[in-house]
Amino acid sequence: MTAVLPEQTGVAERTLTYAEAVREALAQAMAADDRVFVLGEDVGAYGGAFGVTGDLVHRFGEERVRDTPISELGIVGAAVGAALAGMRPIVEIQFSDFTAQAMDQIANQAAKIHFMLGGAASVPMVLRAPGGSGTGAAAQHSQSLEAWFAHVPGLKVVMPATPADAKGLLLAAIDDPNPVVVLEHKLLYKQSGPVPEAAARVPLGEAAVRRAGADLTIVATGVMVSRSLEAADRLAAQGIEASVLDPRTLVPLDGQAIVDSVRATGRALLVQEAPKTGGFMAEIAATIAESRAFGFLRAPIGRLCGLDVPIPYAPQLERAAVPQVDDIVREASELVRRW
Amino acid sequence: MTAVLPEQTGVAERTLTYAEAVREALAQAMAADDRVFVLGEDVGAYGGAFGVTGDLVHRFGEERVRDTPISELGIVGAAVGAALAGMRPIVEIQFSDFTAQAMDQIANQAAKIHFMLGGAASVPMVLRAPGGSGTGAAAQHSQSLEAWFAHVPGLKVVMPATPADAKGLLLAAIDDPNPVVVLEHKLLYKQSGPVPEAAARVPLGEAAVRRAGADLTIVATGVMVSRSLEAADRLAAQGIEASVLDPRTLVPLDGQAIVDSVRATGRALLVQEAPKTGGFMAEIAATIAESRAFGFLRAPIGRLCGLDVPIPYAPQLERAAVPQVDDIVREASELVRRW
Amino acid sequence: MDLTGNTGAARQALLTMWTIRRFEEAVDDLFARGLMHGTMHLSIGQEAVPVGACLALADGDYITSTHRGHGHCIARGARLDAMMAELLAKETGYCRGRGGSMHIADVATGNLGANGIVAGGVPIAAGAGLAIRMRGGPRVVVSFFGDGAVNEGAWHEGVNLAAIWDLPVVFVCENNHYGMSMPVARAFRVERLAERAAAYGIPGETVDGNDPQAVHDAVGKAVARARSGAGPSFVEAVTYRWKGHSKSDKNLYRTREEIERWRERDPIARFETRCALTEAELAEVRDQARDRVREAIRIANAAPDAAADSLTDAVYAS
Amino acid sequence: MDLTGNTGAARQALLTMWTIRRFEEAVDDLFARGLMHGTMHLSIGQEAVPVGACLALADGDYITSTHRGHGHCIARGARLDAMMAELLAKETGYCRGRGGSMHIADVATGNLGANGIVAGGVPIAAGAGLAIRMRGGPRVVVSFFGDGAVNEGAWHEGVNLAAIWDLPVVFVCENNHYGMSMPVARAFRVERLAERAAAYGIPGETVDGNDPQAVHDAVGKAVARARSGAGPSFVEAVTYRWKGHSKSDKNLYRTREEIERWRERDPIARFETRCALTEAELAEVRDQARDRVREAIRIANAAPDAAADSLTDAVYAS
Ligand SMILES: Cc1ncc(C[n+]2csc(CCOP(=O)(O)OP(=O)(O)O)c2C)c(N)n1
Ligand SMILES: Cc1ncc(C[n+]2csc(CCOP(=O)(O)OP(=O)(O)O)c2C)c(N)n1
Ligand SMILES: [Mg+2]
Ligand SMILES: [Mg+2]
Repeated sequence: MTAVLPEQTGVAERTLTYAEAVREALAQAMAADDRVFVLGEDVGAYGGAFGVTGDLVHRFGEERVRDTPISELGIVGAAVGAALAGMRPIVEIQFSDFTAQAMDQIANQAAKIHFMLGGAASVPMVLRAPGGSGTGAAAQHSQSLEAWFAHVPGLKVVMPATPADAKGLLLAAIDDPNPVVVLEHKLLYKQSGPVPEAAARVPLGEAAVRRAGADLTIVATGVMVSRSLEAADRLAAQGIEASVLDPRTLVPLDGQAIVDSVRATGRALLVQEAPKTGGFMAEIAATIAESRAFGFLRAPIGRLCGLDVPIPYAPQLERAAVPQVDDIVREASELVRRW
Repeated sequence: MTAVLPEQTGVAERTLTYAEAVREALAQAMAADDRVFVLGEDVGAYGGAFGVTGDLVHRFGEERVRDTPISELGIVGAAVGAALAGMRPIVEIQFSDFTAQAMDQIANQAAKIHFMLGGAASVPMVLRAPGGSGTGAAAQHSQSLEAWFAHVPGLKVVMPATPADAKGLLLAAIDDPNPVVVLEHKLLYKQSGPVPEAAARVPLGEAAVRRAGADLTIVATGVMVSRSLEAADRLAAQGIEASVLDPRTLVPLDGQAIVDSVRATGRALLVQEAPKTGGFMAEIAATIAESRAFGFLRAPIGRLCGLDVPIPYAPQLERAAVPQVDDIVREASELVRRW
Repeated sequence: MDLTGNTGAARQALLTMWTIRRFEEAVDDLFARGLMHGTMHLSIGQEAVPVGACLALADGDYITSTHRGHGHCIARGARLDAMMAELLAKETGYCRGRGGSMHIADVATGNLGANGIVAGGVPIAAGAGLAIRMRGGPRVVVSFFGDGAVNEGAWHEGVNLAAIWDLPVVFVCENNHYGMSMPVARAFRVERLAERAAAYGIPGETVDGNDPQAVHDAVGKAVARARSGAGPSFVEAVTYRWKGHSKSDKNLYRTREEIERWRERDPIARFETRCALTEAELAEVRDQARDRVREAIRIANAAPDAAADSLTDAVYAS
Repeated sequence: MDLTGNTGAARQALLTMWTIRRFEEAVDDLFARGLMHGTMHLSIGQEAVPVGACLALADGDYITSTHRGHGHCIARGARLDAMMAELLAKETGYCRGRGGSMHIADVATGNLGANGIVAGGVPIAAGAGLAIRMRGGPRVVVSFFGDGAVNEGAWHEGVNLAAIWDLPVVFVCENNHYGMSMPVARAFRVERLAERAAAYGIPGETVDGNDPQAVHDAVGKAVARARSGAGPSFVEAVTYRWKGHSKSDKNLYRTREEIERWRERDPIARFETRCALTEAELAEVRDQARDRVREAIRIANAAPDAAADSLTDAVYAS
């Protein structure tokens, strides 16, 4: 387990937004390797639905920053074929909700080909897609679908929560010889943070301890990481010290880091934006409950998740549908005080 | 929680196979309600890829037992539209793996329309699809995808494990005003059991205690129910008495029944065929770990699941990829002896 | 129906076009002033298509709509106040504030819903057509979608189902030249999207989508065909969207001149010069549209916000 | 290339057709005797399509194949023993026993894989074509699929991508009249599936799929076009499957007479009567095919079973 905190990396950094960090990773990967290219709807002149690809088409041309028709299944399939034939495609799906259109190529093709062919071929590709609510885009444009992908053997699944990770994890995903699904978060695109100038990789499979504390372990993903950190500050004011752990990659999962932390604190609060039932935090709860940490648990394992509802349009309803900082503070302090 | 054991129902029964039980439910529902119809690939003259629809086309005609082209997304979409316009469609997808093709209509349309439209419309439809391995059909024809559907608010998810439930749960699913995904199991189609003659519903959301025992609770779904019962018999010979609990519906889940049982036995072994990571048994583990049963747990919560691999073709590999009776016996006795 | 010569029809067509225009201008303004949230896809410049098409429909007919669906909803006869309330996230909105612009629907007028998924409504329309066929009776479905939708697998599958089963569906393509930033010329290797109809063995026709009469004639013919049991048709209405695709659009993929050229072909202004209404009548229609939209805003603003208390209850029908 | 007149070519075409036939007869027999498991989709009766098509390809070209893929794999030059070993679930099989018939692939001969998903290979073929375009060079891709695949969204999207980007892909439809039990006449509202090519602005041609020369000529022309950079084509080869769709097929959807009529149009027997080989040469080719298949079975049977020990290691590439 590695805590990649800025002061530890010792490399030149600037402040970038999360979206800029993604763009920089794309640019550095394309500059370094001719096989790398980007394809997706409106990634060219438009610069991407969330502005992530920005000006890349002007720097790398229309062949390598390739606008596609609205055909998610075809686009992902084309990436699979291009990867099989020696390229390193990076697909952007405008909203992660539209991976539903491409699920066959993602889960039945990309994920399985290496195994089904007995190792004779591999599918080195990256699928980037923004998930999450908070923009008023309603039920078909706001889902957090990481649990779908994490349940498909053959895929790796990445959820960067900071600009530095958005860059470093994406570079690692591009290097990886397997299909990697990178789930970005819409609300994070405009958040800023220090990002190394160099094309430094953040290895897949290593959690980050974003904050250390002895009273409970908060495990959070995506936009819930920064909300949990904010909650942890408020909890500290109440005398509760929380560890905040960001798995960063769901597959491979750094279960060790989670189990170690929960063993030390005796309490776990698992925070995700996705609906509770069948979400990835269930997997983390199960991982803890079957682990060496079991005997050290002082409280039931708490889950604080999105409600089991489609994301509503109205802002007040949308907020109520997913955990907010207040909710995290409340659940965490109850967990500590009651047990 | 209801234990629907044959002797308790007190209604006329015969022995039918699981496939015949499904067919009988379809026939009774179509006979009772003009709005009910079946559509899918090869459901007509061919009788269904697994023979489930059999001779229904001769009884109800080609309009109501409707062969479709190979277009899963279109078929499910057509069911959504027909349901919105007053019909009660039942879609058969030949292998549950091909729900990947239709995921947009399942998850983004059918599941969400009632909510998105503020309740102004509903989508009463059933999607039947066989899952599971054991037939040598390899990675794209053997998946157990219940976790995907259970994570989509708006869907109900049913996994019948006996012929009686195959009929009774399907009838309840057809009655339901919501989209219901019924995941049948290929290996069960030819298994026989008592089935009521009447069109008796098995309500959604009630688990069945298939066996009662004081030493541990085995929770199992699909084909793992009968394997767990076989394992429980062998465990009994070793002096270990297992409860075997079949949730029957994942959404809505009878969490109460599970928690009550685990509270009584103090030990839980959760058995599923699907790959472990992100499978539905993680949700059940999390449900237990956050519940009133927590304080009664005498052992870590055990999960015995499919390996995190695509299903291989070779029979010995295929067997190794998912839990067998021996594995259940081994895990259960270890859980009881060690803790 | 003669929309230009018949003054009643002309008034109705014009009033509906103006209502759509004014409604969307109001939405644009509310959005710019931060009084509306989310994202909005405006159909300003495309009003002739929904108006011409929906005038060919009768009570009990269905439509499926798109992310750019305000026009369809209005043209089908929805209440403006309930629409505006929805966009303002009010409890009195058509979707109780749960759906917003991308899911707006007035089921009472047969609108099965806007759809945030490109081409998502196409197989749904086929299914509604199937229900009509199985129930019997003369009803039809009009499925609206954009040019971009025509490259989705859902479109292909939905159109084919309707074609092989002779379902009473009219597929109406609003070809506004772009799918977001992707020009039709780059996304297709055919000149006219209507050429794709032949692949499904159904009639295809391309018409001037800025002329409500042309749209009405083509859709009317297709509706008559569908009602008679002869199966689906494809009508391509060529038009243009004046505004950006959505709020994130910087218009980097098209020129000012192009937009200007199309503004000169304003479907409303052209219709006003062609139709049989007098200048006074025109002014009256314009005022009426303006007043209707103002009134809708007033009613919607006064309504209570959508209530968060019953969120989970609203997921399943019972 | 003249496949009938040129004795070398004739020998090659015939040997490959016989090899596919004998291979699949052997598979059918092993299956019936319980020595092979899973399910099998046999292409007996359709051998002229892969043979005619693959003779138009060169080293470095790719193919994507289908659930009915033994013929494609053999025609592209795969080793019979490694194929047979795969079907017998042996460690020496092409997929180490992990894939079986539906995922058989010989990557060395450019076969990117059979596919258990109808139309699954079509967008993959477009992607391989895109890789070729981006890398440069004269390589092409042939994508095989059945008539049933043509109604999948994946097919529509894959063909359109290849078309708009002028990718070097030849789409070869093995129209064997049925998608499982669904007759082409009920699944389509067009006479010939090649009519669909026009929807994507690419050439489409229908040929006799029981004549390797006809297939070869059409695919050869399309390959030349693709190599020249002019983009994709669609070739529909009309043929017939003699055996059931798979093992579960009771042939309830077609008549004995129909099957008999098509057996009389056996692509191999017809080719034998037409080609320039003598009766002695024909006999030699037949013996050779038989011997190759026997030898493959012998080698495969002797190989070790697929090993379950390294299952989880095999999921990810490293
Ligand atoms: C399946 C899917 N893919 C992508 C999007 C994002 N998106 C929304 S509208 C749009 C463009 C649609 O173009 P067109 O169908 O021509 O309709 P128009 O916006 O021009 O009215 C895109 C790409 C989406 N909503 N759904
Ligand atoms: C996406 C998908 N849907 C359905 C199936 C089940 N299935 C396998 S082969 C087949 C028929 C395919 O027909 P066609 O494409 O004509 O090929 P053929 O079998 O005739 O060679 C079907 C329905 C599948 N494998 N994949
Ligand atoms: Mg458009
Ligand atoms: Mg076929």
